[in-house]
Formats: sequence, structure tokens, C-alpha cells
Amino acid sequence: MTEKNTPLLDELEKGKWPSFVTEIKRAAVKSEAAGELLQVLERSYKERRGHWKHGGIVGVRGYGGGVIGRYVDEPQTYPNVAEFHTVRLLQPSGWFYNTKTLRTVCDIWEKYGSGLTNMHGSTGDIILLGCKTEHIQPIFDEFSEAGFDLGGSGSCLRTPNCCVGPGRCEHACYDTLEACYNITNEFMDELHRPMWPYKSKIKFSGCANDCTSSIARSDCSVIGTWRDTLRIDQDAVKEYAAKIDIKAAVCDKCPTSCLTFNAETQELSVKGEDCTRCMHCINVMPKAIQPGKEKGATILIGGKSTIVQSAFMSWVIIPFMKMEAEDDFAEFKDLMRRIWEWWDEHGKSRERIGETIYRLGMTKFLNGIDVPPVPQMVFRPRANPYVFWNQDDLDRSGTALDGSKL
Amino acid sequence: MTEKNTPLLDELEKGKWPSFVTEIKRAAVKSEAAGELLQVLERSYKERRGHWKHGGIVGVRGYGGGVIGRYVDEPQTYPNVAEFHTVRLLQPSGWFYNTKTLRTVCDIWEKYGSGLTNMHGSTGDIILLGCKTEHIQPIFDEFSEAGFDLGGSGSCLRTPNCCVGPGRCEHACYDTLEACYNITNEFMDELHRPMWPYKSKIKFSGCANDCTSSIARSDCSVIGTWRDTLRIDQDAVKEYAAKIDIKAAVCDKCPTSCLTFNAETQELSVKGEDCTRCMHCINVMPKAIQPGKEKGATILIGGKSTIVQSAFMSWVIIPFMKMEAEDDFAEFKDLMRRIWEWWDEHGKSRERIGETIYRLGMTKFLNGIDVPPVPQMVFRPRANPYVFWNQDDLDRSGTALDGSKL
Amino acid sequence: MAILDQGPPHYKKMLPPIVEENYGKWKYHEIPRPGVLKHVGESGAALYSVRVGTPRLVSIDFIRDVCVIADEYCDGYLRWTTRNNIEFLVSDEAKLNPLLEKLEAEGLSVGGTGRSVSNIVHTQGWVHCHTPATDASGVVKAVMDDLYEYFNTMKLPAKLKMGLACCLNMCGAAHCSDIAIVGVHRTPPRINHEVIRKGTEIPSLVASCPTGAIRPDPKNKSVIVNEDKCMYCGNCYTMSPAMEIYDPKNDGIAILIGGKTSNARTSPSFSRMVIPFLPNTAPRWPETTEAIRKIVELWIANANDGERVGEWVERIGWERFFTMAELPFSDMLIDDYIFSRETFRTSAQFKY
Amino acid sequence: MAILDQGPPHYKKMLPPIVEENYGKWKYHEIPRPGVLKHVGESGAALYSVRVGTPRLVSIDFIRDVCVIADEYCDGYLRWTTRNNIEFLVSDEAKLNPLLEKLEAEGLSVGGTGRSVSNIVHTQGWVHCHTPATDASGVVKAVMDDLYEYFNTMKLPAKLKMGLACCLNMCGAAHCSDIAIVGVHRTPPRINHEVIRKGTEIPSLVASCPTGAIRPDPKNKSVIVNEDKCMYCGNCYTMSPAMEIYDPKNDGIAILIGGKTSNARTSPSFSRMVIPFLPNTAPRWPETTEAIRKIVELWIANANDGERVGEWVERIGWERFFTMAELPFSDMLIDDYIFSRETFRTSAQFKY
Ligand code: SRM
Ligand code: SRM
Ligand code: SRM
Ligand code: SRM
Ligand code: SF4
Ligand code: SF4
Ligand code: SF4
Ligand code: SF4
Ligand code: SF4
Ligand code: SF4
Ligand code: SF4
Ligand code: SF4
Repeated sequence: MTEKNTPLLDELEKGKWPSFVTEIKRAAVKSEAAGELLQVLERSYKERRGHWKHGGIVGVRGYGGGVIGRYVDEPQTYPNVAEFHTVRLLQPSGWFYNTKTLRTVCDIWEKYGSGLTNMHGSTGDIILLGCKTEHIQPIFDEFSEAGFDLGGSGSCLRTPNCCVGPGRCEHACYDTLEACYNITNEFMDELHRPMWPYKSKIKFSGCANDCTSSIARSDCSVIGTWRDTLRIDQDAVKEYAAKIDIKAAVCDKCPTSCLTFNAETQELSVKGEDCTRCMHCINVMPKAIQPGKEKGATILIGGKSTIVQSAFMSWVIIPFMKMEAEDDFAEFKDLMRRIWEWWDEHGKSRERIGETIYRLGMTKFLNGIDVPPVPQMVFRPRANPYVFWNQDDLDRSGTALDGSKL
Repeated sequence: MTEKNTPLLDELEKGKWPSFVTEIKRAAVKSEAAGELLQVLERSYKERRGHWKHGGIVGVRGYGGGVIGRYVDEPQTYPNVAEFHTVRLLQPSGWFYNTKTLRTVCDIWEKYGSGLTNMHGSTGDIILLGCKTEHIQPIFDEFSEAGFDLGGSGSCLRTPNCCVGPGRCEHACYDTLEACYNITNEFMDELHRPMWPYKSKIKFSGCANDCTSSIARSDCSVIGTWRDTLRIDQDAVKEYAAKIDIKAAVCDKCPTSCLTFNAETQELSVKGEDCTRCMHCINVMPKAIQPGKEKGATILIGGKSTIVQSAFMSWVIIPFMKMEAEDDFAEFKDLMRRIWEWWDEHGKSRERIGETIYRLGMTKFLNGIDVPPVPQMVFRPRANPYVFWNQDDLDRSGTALDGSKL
Repeated sequence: MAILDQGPPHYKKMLPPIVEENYGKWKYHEIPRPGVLKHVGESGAALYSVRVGTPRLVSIDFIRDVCVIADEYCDGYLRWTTRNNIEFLVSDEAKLNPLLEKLEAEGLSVGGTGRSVSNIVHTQGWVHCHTPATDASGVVKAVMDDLYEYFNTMKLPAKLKMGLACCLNMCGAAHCSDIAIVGVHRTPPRINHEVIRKGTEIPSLVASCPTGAIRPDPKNKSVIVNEDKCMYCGNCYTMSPAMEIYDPKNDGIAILIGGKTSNARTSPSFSRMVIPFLPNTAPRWPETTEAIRKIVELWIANANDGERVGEWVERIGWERFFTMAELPFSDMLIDDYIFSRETFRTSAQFKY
Repeated sequence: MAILDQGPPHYKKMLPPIVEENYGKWKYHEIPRPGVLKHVGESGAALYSVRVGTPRLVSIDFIRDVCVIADEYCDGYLRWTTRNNIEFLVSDEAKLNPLLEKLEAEGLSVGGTGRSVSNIVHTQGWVHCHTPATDASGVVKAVMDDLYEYFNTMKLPAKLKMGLACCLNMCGAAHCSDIAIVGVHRTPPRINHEVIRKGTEIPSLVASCPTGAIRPDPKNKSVIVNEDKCMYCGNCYTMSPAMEIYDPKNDGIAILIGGKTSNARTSPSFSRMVIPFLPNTAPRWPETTEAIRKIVELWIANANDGERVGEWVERIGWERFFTMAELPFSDMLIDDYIFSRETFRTSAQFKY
């Protein structure tokens, strides 16, 4: 293709927000593939339809995923993007980089690929956008050499990600960066070699603000929280009192109405047992209020997007779990193994774990993973009386005709 | 059966609440059937199980329902209750009676039946509890003579009922007594001759307090409301202000926070457009607040109890409808006809209308009954993007490649 | 010959003159004492309604007794309520106290208005139905005896609306009650093959099962129940007496709480299961009366002024309720049916 | 030979010294100006993070440019956020203003903190995916250009979190966003029978359809789609390119609003559909930018302080929202899928 005219895309170089068209054009200077991408895209803009095809499985030796095969639908017209695969690289926890590492990524990608990337993919990976089949293995080899590894794709553990956490946030209730790193490493086999009914995702957020949106975007959401009562620094409260209306901005918006601001003494008090740790008051007054001392995480299961059974949000299955690097996150890892095993055994093909649990019922799931039911798992108990009774339960609760317990 | 000993049931004659056992015993003085019922019941209390059987269809000429066939499981032992059917009689609107009418009921029932009744059945009927097959027709004939008619049973319109309404309640937004009477009469055929997929119920409540629990107990719930703004009598407000804390007891509990009590002027004001007519403020201060002037009802559809698909509560399908005796409730009757027709065509056997709508979708239902969709029908719009598009809608909204509307 | 389709007796013939005169023109009401409503019309006329509890299952003699009273104090007019109480309609204020004295003398129970517990909406039970898992009238009697002090006073935080259904058909429509008492079977039907062979329509029987647990067994000319799929609903027993659903050892009662149907303040809501099973300890069901009393006392002690049971529990949170009520939480209380998902806690907000 | 399973690069090597020193010991933060976060450690140390918008789809030259800046002002350390913004990590306060000037000079966009709109989480679109119903980057660019004034200021009522997904797979996880832009197909797949015969595994294709709309057509050695059952999800197209789901005339965008994922104040919530379709008017989607702007302006004008979009709409009621937004309500917005029932208004409470 020689046509370099992109009148429609050019419209997207106008305006204040940085332009992806400009970026593709920059890449096109060095990469013919990027140049052709521009042409294909201009055509999509004209015709209002995509021109990419799914296709044969592509990958690297030893792994079952990590590369997304992609082909243009008119390979003769666009030979340089006839194959235009995506390579997913595991990102460092919290997307922290030093420039040396970033330059390494750029250099290797310049050698073999389109020079286009997504920083980052929606799941969290470094996305290298567009390369030929023959280059996949060399790309992997060189990245591997440089200390990188492939991310997940297919029916496997997908690349976990985490919020900035203790790296730069005062709210972090556990070490999200270490948890993400350590746990990703633990499950390398699960991540690189698809073997489950469908994909499974984990996201780590340091507190209930959930800056990774884990509750909506991952099958397992690990959300930092605390077991005791939040801590209030009354001097700092007084500072805030001079600037904001604490009653209106904080107390009145507390979902459990458990905060009281005494306008006279300028003191803030909390009914600790009522607080649901929603983070609101802490968000507004980070200098004055901080989480309690006994920190850990709530584990929620089931989040996913729309297809097939509707979007699900994760729900609580462990209200509070210690998440300590010291014991190597052992309890969490053990739990995940039990969960995946159960799902692997009971899930249908292309059924996310939330859907499997919904289909079979929480009871079967909890029994299967050996977790005791607690009321924290539900907003409210069942409204129907369709309880399933097994013989054990009957034996414990029946009554003989003489009125004696069986 | 000669055994007259009922030690277990006798226990239920103790205590302050009036005793049904005493009542059965009173009936047993005159009725052998009632006497045997006592024996069967004592046995049930001993054995902790029922002794009644469903059975052959029983009824009267010209009707398909109104009588519930019931048989004891050991007819040899209890010959007088071998047949022990229930007759349902349509009650007068709002269960108002003069003693003459009541005595008529007693006299006829004494002649043919057990002398036991339920005042009233859970659906609303006068329940005559226990008679022989051969007496059903004579019972009906005599009651008919006396101005009574049978209630519903089977897959038909069940006996409608209504709250006391304008008869004795200041909140009534339409004439529930007349509506119930008039509409029951209109649908005599639907009530007496089962022809639908399953039962269908209507209950009439004069306001959102819903004293008939129509939203939970009927397929069609007719709940009185108003279209304009509630009316406040400021003098009466001042009277209440002397007795109750209006801010705490009324304003703070208003679900839409649309009431303000001015402690200085002692005046109460409402943001009319925000009020959702929940009745709370009116309930607390009936002397000071009353419904608006433009009265009518909200029509909700789908309520039912647990089996099969879970219990459903009715949901809004007509936010506001005039319910005037003057125009013979024509709009409502017409709506019900369309609704039943649609259900009759689309419902499966033993599927209540709420379940049919849930299975097929509100869109098909609304189209089928020719009611335009309005946001009042839902708490919130759909969270999934699974919209079904038909060619008409596509034609109205598509875009040609040159950007022109199709 | 009977007249067909003549409909119910006309209510207009049943209205006392004061109601006719003030029809649709009532202005406000007061509750001068428990069990007595005073409705005042725009005209200034005052109607006193005296509410009396009944067992609902009553003899014609009872009705006649009541008529005698109504004739003497109410010009022969009275009504029943949606909760099966009687309301004596007194238009002459002078007759109010004499009536109350008379009722007292007759041992009738006046109450059920305002912030009280009223009669329990209920069903047939062992008295007349074929699928009950418990009795109806007996349980109601035991519970009302126990809660009597809250019937004839108005010292509850709010109205207490109870319902009882003796099986999952829920004829008592208990599913939206402050406290619901529900009879539950807990074992699959025992099949009486003899009876089936004698004339049950097998296809209808198979079709009657909502969970598809019944399948034909042509060899045996009978059916087989997949016990893992059965939810003990008893639908099959309604279809055929061969499917014996009653089970004296295992039948009993479940308690659900927190429902309501009024739209006052909060929208109507379903009751939620808090006790999956209590034994059928006839004749007075002490476990049931005790469990209910405990919940009621907890509500009284902790609810805000005017808060219905469900409003209170939703405010404090169900997890807190289970702690306070010292009720065990079990997987049986977690929904696993069609709309289960909405009950799962898709939030990191909860109390410990 | 490549090393297998070595995992991600170690984050510890990526942390600037100030982060290492204050790791887990941050005390509080402030937002001194839009786009700049100041985090203060227990030690008193202060870290400035300068947030810069990116198109996410960037060239290696862009990354290298960014590295140059990071080397000069941040000792070579930077990070990306969960919304694909860059954060320059400045440990030397003296370098903050020079950095900001540099960024300004380079035309980079500083903002996205506090009560602002941040970058839109999005997906591949026509750039790289095979099922898109719209483009991703182009729509995002058009919308962010339009809302730019709310990116580099903090004058919104609360944070505005937007997401875009180019098909129902929702890779942008838009389903819990304040405003979600979702690419929608609206017609069933056209079947290319040739391609199917050439080697599609028909059983897998049939199985791929979540609604069971596809059935084999053995005569034709192909398949048939029951158009009444199809919900245009495109799952079949992922299975086989023979199932052409794209449709230039009818593909376009739906708008859903009111979702959130934080637990602050209210529990996380799904976004809800308010506009079922807007046309794919490439290259700048004016209908979409305009519709979004209208909603945003309405929110600004009417929300209480600190109220997210969904919190505002839930407070005023969706029926009121439709009136205020002058958006037509249609049956398309009423749920008819598995969990529809919970959306029906089982209440007599509503606004007109
Ligand atoms: C690249 C990425 C979008 C992006 O531009 O960032 C992406 C791209 C694709 N996703 Fe996704 N998904 C991406 C994150 C997501 C997310 C968001 C997340 O992980 O937080 C979701 C929603 C959350 C979830 O998992 O439910 C998501 C839900 C899906 C689904 C629906 C899954 C479901 O259960 O509903 C599919 C369909 C499928 O698996 O067949 C899908 C399928 C796809 C495929 C593989 C479709 C295909 O077969 O071609 C897309 C490949 C596009 C391409 O050209 O490379 N993608 N996908 C994201 C991965 C980048 C990364 O690894 O970092
Ligand atoms: C008599 C009554 C209970 C009572 O003691 O008051 C009653 C009694 C029966 N009901 Fe009911 N239902 C009675 C009101 C209700 C109500 C309450 C209401 O109408 O407000 C409901 C719940 C609301 C609803 O309709 O959903 C109710 C929901 C059922 C159901 C379940 C229907 C469903 O869709 O879930 C069945 C099962 C069936 O129809 O096969 C049922 C079936 C039955 C049968 C016919 C079962 C049977 O086949 O034997 C019972 C006959 C008992 C008998 O011995 O006469 N009954 N039934 C009530 C009718 C009296 C009257 O006409 O006034
Ligand atoms: C007589 C009766 C209507 C009838 O046609 O029979 C009736 C009559 C009145 N109701 Fe009712 N309600 C009656 C059943 C109901 C029901 C249905 C039920 O009990 O099954 C409900 C809905 C139950 C629920 O929400 O679960 C009901 C919910 C109300 C409410 C709302 C209470 C709340 O705050 O949630 C009020 C308002 C109030 O009392 O403040 C109310 C108010 C009233 C008033 C004050 C109306 C008035 O101004 O006359 C009447 C006296 C109430 C009292 O006893 O304190 N009525 N009321 C029913 C008496 C039943 C009984 O014998 O106890
Ligand atoms: C940098 C980042 C985490 C990361 O690891 O990358 C981050 C960082 C912070 N978040 Fe966040 N959040 C980040 C994504 C999120 C997300 C996820 C998302 O955007 O997709 C959410 C949940 C979104 C939702 O609810 O739909 C999120 C919900 C919050 C909230 C809750 C807001 C609310 O009131 O609902 C807070 C608290 C606040 O700002 O008051 C918060 C607070 C914060 C604080 C103030 C935490 C702190 O003390 O350091 C940080 C600065 C916020 C700011 O920009 O105003 N962060 N934050 C993410 C920045 C994304 C961006 O570039 O814009
Ligand atoms: S989720 Fe909590 S700990 Fe993590 S970055 Fe957000 S506010 Fe900080
Ligand atoms: S964290 Fe949330 S629930 Fe707890 S006190 Fe603060 S605002 Fe209230
Ligand atoms: S529903 Fe309303 S109108 Fe009818 S009795 Fe109850 S309060 Fe009065
Ligand atoms: S009727 Fe309800 S919503 Fe309306 S003003 Fe009164 S309390 Fe508020
Ligand atoms: S609830 Fe069940 S057992 Fe009780 S009367 Fe109704 S159908 Fe019969
Ligand atoms: S009891 Fe109900 S679920 Fe069990 S077999 Fe009978 S009909 Fe089926
Ligand atoms: S949302 Fe759909 S079209 Fe867009 S990247 Fe994901 S799978 Fe592809
Ligand atoms: S688009 Fe989806 S619903 Fe339609 S046929 Fe294909 S897979 Fe089935």
C-alpha cells in the first residue's frame, strides 16, 4: 500500500488531548507495519468496520499463551500487517519503572515489532502491538534475557495487577506490590499454561477505594481493610475543622452514621463497631484519620464483565485475612488453589467462576473450598425457603414423635 | 369415632388469645363432622402430620370452581368427614356486614355444613369449612337465593378484595369498595369459569399504605395515589408541633427529604415534585396533611407467593390512572382484558403472569398490551447491553456511510 | 334454580348510616386507646371502631354471639379487617365504654391497633389442607398467647405484621411479613408405587415438579425422584397422593423476618430467612414462640422510634443482627436460587 | 534459550529512593494543584507525583521522550496509573515547577487528580480487535478533547471515572463506570457459508452461542441463526470469521451511566443504560461527545458536593434523571435478562 492519505484520522490530531494518531504516525516513520496500520485504520474510519481477524494460535515454546494472534482481512493489500500479533509482557508491580528498563523495552520492540505499544493493557500487561509470527520467539527470547516474561492469555490465570499501595499511598492496608509480585510468581504455571474452564483474574487493591476496580474486573478481588477501629488524630481534626465543614462533608456522608463531630470540643469520635470501613472519612481527612492497626484484606470472588450471564461484581468470601509477606501469603495461596480446583472440577467451558458459583450455589462452593459460611458474605439472607437438607443436617435437627431430639 | 379425648388440643384452649379449639368444640355440639374433625386434628397433633387428601373435582352446575374438594385419608374411621369440602363465598366489599346478613350465612351453613367458617379466607372469601359432596349444590342454591355467590378457585380470576377505603379511612384516593364491587361483577365469567394458565388475583388498596398487602399478594395491585401535591394545613401542623418532634418523626424519615419544618414559623413545607407519595408524613399527621386533589391509582402487575420462580412483588405498569366510578372504571377494565389476553396467549400452564413477563421480558408484555414504557416502571434501567433491535428501530436509527440518517 | 354470576352482596347495604353519610369524607383519625380507632369526618361526626381479635376459624355460634353484641352497641353493623379481626362500628360515643366493658366481660380481646402486633394472617394447616408441614391455627394460638401483651397495648417500636403459611405455597402470603412463620418439608416425597399404578397420570406428575426432579420409570410403571434436585415443595403431592411429602420427624417451621408491604418510608420488601428449622413440637411449639419472642424483644430494645423490624435490621446490617440475636448463621441461609446473586455482598462494606 | 516462568521484573528495582525509604510509611497527601499529588511520609519526606495524560496507544519514541524527562526531573523514575496516565515521581521539590514548565512546553497534559475526569479506560477497537462495534482510541480522543477543561481543573462535583469498551466483551470493564461508552452491534451475524464449509468446526460454533441461537444446517453443511434469539454478542464471530457481525450501517455506541467501584460512602454499583444507540459518526463522534457533555453538565449543575454521578441519580431517581436530561425512555432500557426482576419498580414510590 502506498496511499499515505489519512484525512479522517488527521481530524483526530486536532484538540488538546494527546493523539494516538500522532503516535501511530511517529511509529510509521520507522515501521512499515505501523504505516499500513494507519491505512487499514483510515479504511475502518471510512467504512465504519474493523478489518482484523482472529486466527491460528501463535505462541512461544513452553507456554500456552501470552500472544494474541491477529491477521488483517486483506493480506494482499496490506502485506506488512498480514500478521500483526500482540505480545503481552508482565508489568512490574504498580507499573513502577526506571528509565533504563523502559528503554530496554523500546529497543527490543523497535528491532522486531511495529514500535507501537499500549502502556498498559486493560488487564495490566505491557502490550506490544503488532509483530509477525516468525518474530514471536525471538522477541520472547530477548525479553526473557532482559528479565521480562510473558503475561496471560487464554483459559488461565491472567496477569494480576495492583494499586500503587505502600509505594505511595497512606491508605494501603497490606503490601499490594509485594503481594502481586510474590503471588504472580507463585502461580507461573497457572498463568503460562491454560488449563481451566476459562480465564481467571486477580487484582490487588490496598483499601476499599479499590483503585484497581478489582471488584468489577477480577474473579478474585483482594481489597485491603482492617479488623480493629480506625484511628483519629484530634489535633489534625482541628486543623481540618478550620477548612471544611466536618459534619456536612464527613459525618453526614458516613454510610453507617457512626461519626460524631463535637463542634464545641472540635473532636471527632467514631462508633468503631458500626464502621464498615468504607474509607470516606479517611479520604476527606487523610491527615486526621487512618485505618486501624490490625490490617489485612477482604477476599471477594466472582467479578467479571458482561458476557454470558451478565456482568458480576465480586462478593465477600473471606471477610478478613492477614496478608503478610512474612508468611509468604500462604493462607491466600492455599485458598486460591482450593478455589481453582473446585472451579476446574465443576465449571463448564467458558464459564467464569462467578457463573459457576451462581449456577451451583454458594453452599456447594463453600463446602468445596472448605470455608465456613458467615453473614458477611451476603447483603441479606435468602428470601425463599428452598433450603436443601442433607441427612447430616436432618439428623441434627429432627424430632421424634415423643418430642425427643433425634 | 367415639373417642372424645383431645388432650393435646385442650392445651390450646389455655392462654388469652381466643381459641380455635374452643370454636371447633362449639361446632361439634351440633355437628358430627365438626366432632370428627376434632378427632382427626388431635391425631395430627399426636402424629405431626396432616390427614387430608386432595381429590376429585367437586362443584356446582354452571361454574368451574368455588369449592375445594377435601377428603380424609381414613374414611372408614372418620365417615362424617370422608368428604369435607370448602365452599368459598364472595364477601361484601371491605368485609362490612349487617347482622342480618351474617345470621343468614350462619343459618344456611348450620343446615348443611360443619358450622365452621373462616372469617375470612386469606384471599378474602367467606370460607365455609367442611361439607359433603351431595350438599354442595343445595348450599349454593340457598346462598344464591339469599344474594350470595361463589368465590374463585382454580385457574381463574380469584375473589378480589379491598381495604376499608372511603368507608372509614381518610387516606383513600379512590373508592376501593365500589371498585372492588363493580369490577368483581364485571368479571364474573373470568371468576367462575377457570380458563387461564393459572390463577390471577386483584387487590384494591386506597393508598400506598397498602392495607390489603396487594403488592405481595395479587397479580394486579391497585394502589391509590395522587398526581398533584399533598396538602398541608398549617394550623393543624402547629397543633402537632406541640405534641411531637416534627423534624425527627416526620421530616427526617421522609424518603426523599422533601419536607422542611421551620421551627420558628412552625410551618411545614414540601417540595411537591420530589415527594414519592409514600404516605409516611400523612400517617403521622393525618389531621395536618392530606393527599393532593387529583386522585387515582397506580397499577402494578406480577405479585405472587413463592412457588415456582420465587415470590414476586408487583411492579408499576401504569403510574397513574383515574379510577372513577362515573366512567365505570372503563380504563382499568380495558387494561385488565388486554393483560389477561396477552397472558392467556403466552403463559405456560401453572405460570403466574409475573413469571410469564419475567420469562418473556417487559418489552414483549408492554407491546402486547399496548402500554408505553415509562421510567416509573423500573427502579433503574438495565445494566446489561443486551437490547433487542427490530427492523423498525434500526431503520429509525442507523447511519449510511456518507453520514446521513437512514 | 340458583342465579349464576350475581356477584357479592352489595356493600352499600352493609354500611352503617354514619359511614354512608361520611363516605369518602373522613378527615383524620386518632387512637384514643389500644384497640379503639376514632375517625372524624369533615362533618365533625365521629365513628369509633373497636377491634377484637379472633381465631379466624370460628363457629357459627361465635358469629351469632358477635351479632348480638353488634346489635346492642352498633345498630347491627360491624366489619372484618384484612387481618381477620372484627371491628365493631360504634357511631354513638355513649355506647363505646359499655361495649368495651361487655367485650371484657365476654373475654374478647381488644387491641391490634397502632404500634401493636395484630392477628397473624394464616392458613389451614392440619385442619383442612393436604400439604401442610405444620399446623396453622395452633401455632398462631401459641404465638399470640405469648405476645398477647403486645396486642392489647401499643408499646412496640412500630406495627408488627406477622404471617404464617403451613407450606411453601404460602397461602398466608407470609413472604413480606415483619415475622413470617413458614411450614417446611425437608425430605423428598416417599413414592407409593401402588397408588401410582392405580391411576396417576404420570406425564402430569412429571410435569408438576418445578425442578424437574421426577422422571418416569416405565419398567416399574411408576416414577423416580432425583433426591438431589428435590426442594420439597410438595407440588407433586398436590398432583398425586402417591407422593407422600409429609414426614413427622422432619417437618417443621422456618422463620423469616424483615418484610413489609406498605410503602411508608421504605419500599415493600421480602422477609429473609433467619432460622431454617424449628421442630413441630405440638401442641404449643415452645421453640417457635421462644424464638419469635427473642427477636421481638431484641427489636423493642434496639429499634429507633417507628422502625419496622426490617427497617431496623437493614439499618444495623444483617451480620449485626445475627450476632445480637445469637442466631447461628449457616449456608442454608444463603440464597442459591434464581435471584441469589443480588443477595451476595458485592461490597467491601460490612461489619464484623 | 529463554528462561521460562521467571515472572515480572522485580518492582523493587523500579522504586525511587524516596519510595524505598518511606515504603508503607506515608502519612497523608494533598493536591496542591490539578495534576499534582503531594504525599508526605511519617519522616516528613515529600514526594510530588505529576500526572500526565496519555493516549495509551503510544510509540516507543513517546516512551523514550518520557524517559528523557524522567531522567532530568525524577532521577529516572516514573510510573503508570491504573488509568494509563503517567506519574512523574519528583522527590526534589525544587524540580517540580521546572518539570511542570517542561511538560507545558512539550504540550503534555497535566491533570486527572481529585475532582476531575481522568483518562478513559479503553480497549483496541478498529486498531487491533476483530469484534469491535466502534473504535476505541478515536472515541476516547474525541470525548477527552471535549471534556479537557475538566481534566486539567478540579471543578467537578466528584471524580468522573469513564470507561469505553468496543464490544460487549467489555475489555474496558466499563460496566461499573460513572459514564460508560459501549460499542454495540445491533444485527445478527451474516453467515458466509463458503467460509464455514471451508473448515469451521460446526459443533464448536453452535456451542459458542450463549443464547442457543445457532443450529446446524446439515443439508447445507453450514449453520442457521435464529434471529429472534440473537443478542448480537459476537461470540460466534470469535469462533469463526464466517459469522460476520460487523455492520457499518447499524453498529454504534450505547451510553450507560452511574456505576462505580469504590466502596466510599455507597457500595460499588453497575452502570445503567440511558442511551441505547448513537451512530458511529467517525472520525469525531459528535453525537457521542454531545450526549456525554450534556450528562456531565447536568450532573455539575445538580449534584451535591462530593456526589458521584450514580449517587446523584440514585438520590433524585432515574425517572427524574430522564426528564432532566431530556432523554427519551424506551422499552430498550428496561432489562429483560436474567436479573431483570430486581430492576422492576416493586413499589408505589416514584416521581412523576
Ligand atoms: C488487550 C485487551 C484490551 C485493551 O486494549 O487493553 C483485551 C483484548 C481482548 N480481549 Fe479482553 N482484553 C483486555 C482486558 C479485558 C478486561 C479488563 C480487565 O482485565 O481488567 C476484561 C473485563 C474483565 C473480565 O475479565 O471480565 C476483558 C474481557 C474480555 C472478554 C469477556 C470475558 C467474560 O467473561 O465476559 C473476552 C471474550 C473472550 O474471552 O473470549 C475478551 C477477549 C479479548 C480478545 C482476546 C478478543 C479476541 O479474541 O480477539 C481481545 C484481543 C484484542 C487484541 O487485539 O489484542 N476480553 N478483557 C485487554 C488485555 C490487556 C492486558 O493483558 O493487559
Ligand atoms: C383457603 C386458603 C388459605 C386460608 O386458610 O385462608 C388457601 C388454601 C389453599 N390454597 Fe392458597 N389459599 C388461600 C389463599 C392464598 C394466598 C393469599 C392471597 O390470596 O392473598 C396465596 C398467596 C398469594 C398468591 O396467590 O400467590 C395462595 C397461594 C397458593 C398457591 C401458590 C400459588 C403460586 O403461584 O405460588 C397454591 C398452589 C396451587 O395453586 O396449586 C395454593 C393452593 C391452595 C389449596 C387450594 C391447595 C390445595 O390444592 O389443597 C389450598 C386449599 C386448602 C383448603 O383446605 O381449602 N395457594 N393462596 C386461602 C383462600 C381463601 C379465600 O379464598 O379467601
Ligand atoms: C383495618 C385495616 C384495613 C382493612 O380494610 O381491614 C387497616 C386500617 C388502618 N391502617 Fe393499615 N389497616 C389494615 C391492614 C394493613 C396492612 C396489611 C396487613 O396487615 O396485612 C398493612 C401493610 C402491612 C405491611 O406493611 O407489612 C397496613 C399498613 C398500614 C400503615 C403503614 C405502616 C408502616 O409504617 O409501615 C399505616 C400507617 C400507620 O399506621 O402509620 C396504616 C394505617 C391504617 C389506618 C390508620 C388508616 C386510617 O387512617 O384509618 C387504619 C388503622 C390502623 C391501625 O390499626 O393502627 N396501615 N395496614 C387493616 C387492619 C388489619 C388488622 O386487623 O390489624
Ligand atoms: C494512581 C491511582 C492508583 C494506581 O495505582 O494507579 C490512584 C491514586 C489515588 N487514589 Fe484512586 N487511584 C487510581 C484509580 C482509582 C480507581 C480505579 C479507576 O479509576 O479505574 C478508583 C475506583 C473508581 C470508581 O469508584 O469507580 C479510585 C477510587 C478512589 C477513591 C474513591 C472515590 C470516591 O469517592 O468514590 C479515592 C478517595 C478520594 O479521592 O477521595 C481515591 C484516592 C486516591 C488517592 C488520593 C490515594 C492516596 O491517598 O494516594 C490517590 C490520588 C487520587 C487522585 O488522583 O485524586 N481513589 N481510584 C489510580 C489513578 C488513576 C488515574 O490515572 O486517574
Ligand atoms: S486502593 Fe487504597 S491503598 Fe491502593 S492506591 Fe487506592 S487509595 Fe491507595
Ligand atoms: S470509614 Fe466509612 S463507615 Fe467508617 S467511619 Fe469512616 S465514613 Fe463511616
Ligand atoms: S390502604 Fe390506605 S386508604 Fe386503604 S385502609 Fe389503608 S390507609 Fe386507608
Ligand atoms: S408522602 Fe412520603 S415522600 Fe411525600 S412528603 Fe410525605 S414522607 Fe415525604
Ligand atoms: S399454605 Fe400450603 S398447606 Fe397451608 S393452606 Fe396453603 S396450600 Fe395448604
Ligand atoms: S416435592 Fe417438589 S421438588 Fe420434590 S419431587 Fe415433588 S414437586 Fe419435585
Ligand atoms: S471490547 Fe471487544 S472489540 Fe474491544 S478489545 Fe475487547 S474483545 Fe476486542
Ligand atoms: S452474535 Fe452472539 S447471540 Fe448472535 S448468533 Fe452469534 S453468538 Fe449467538
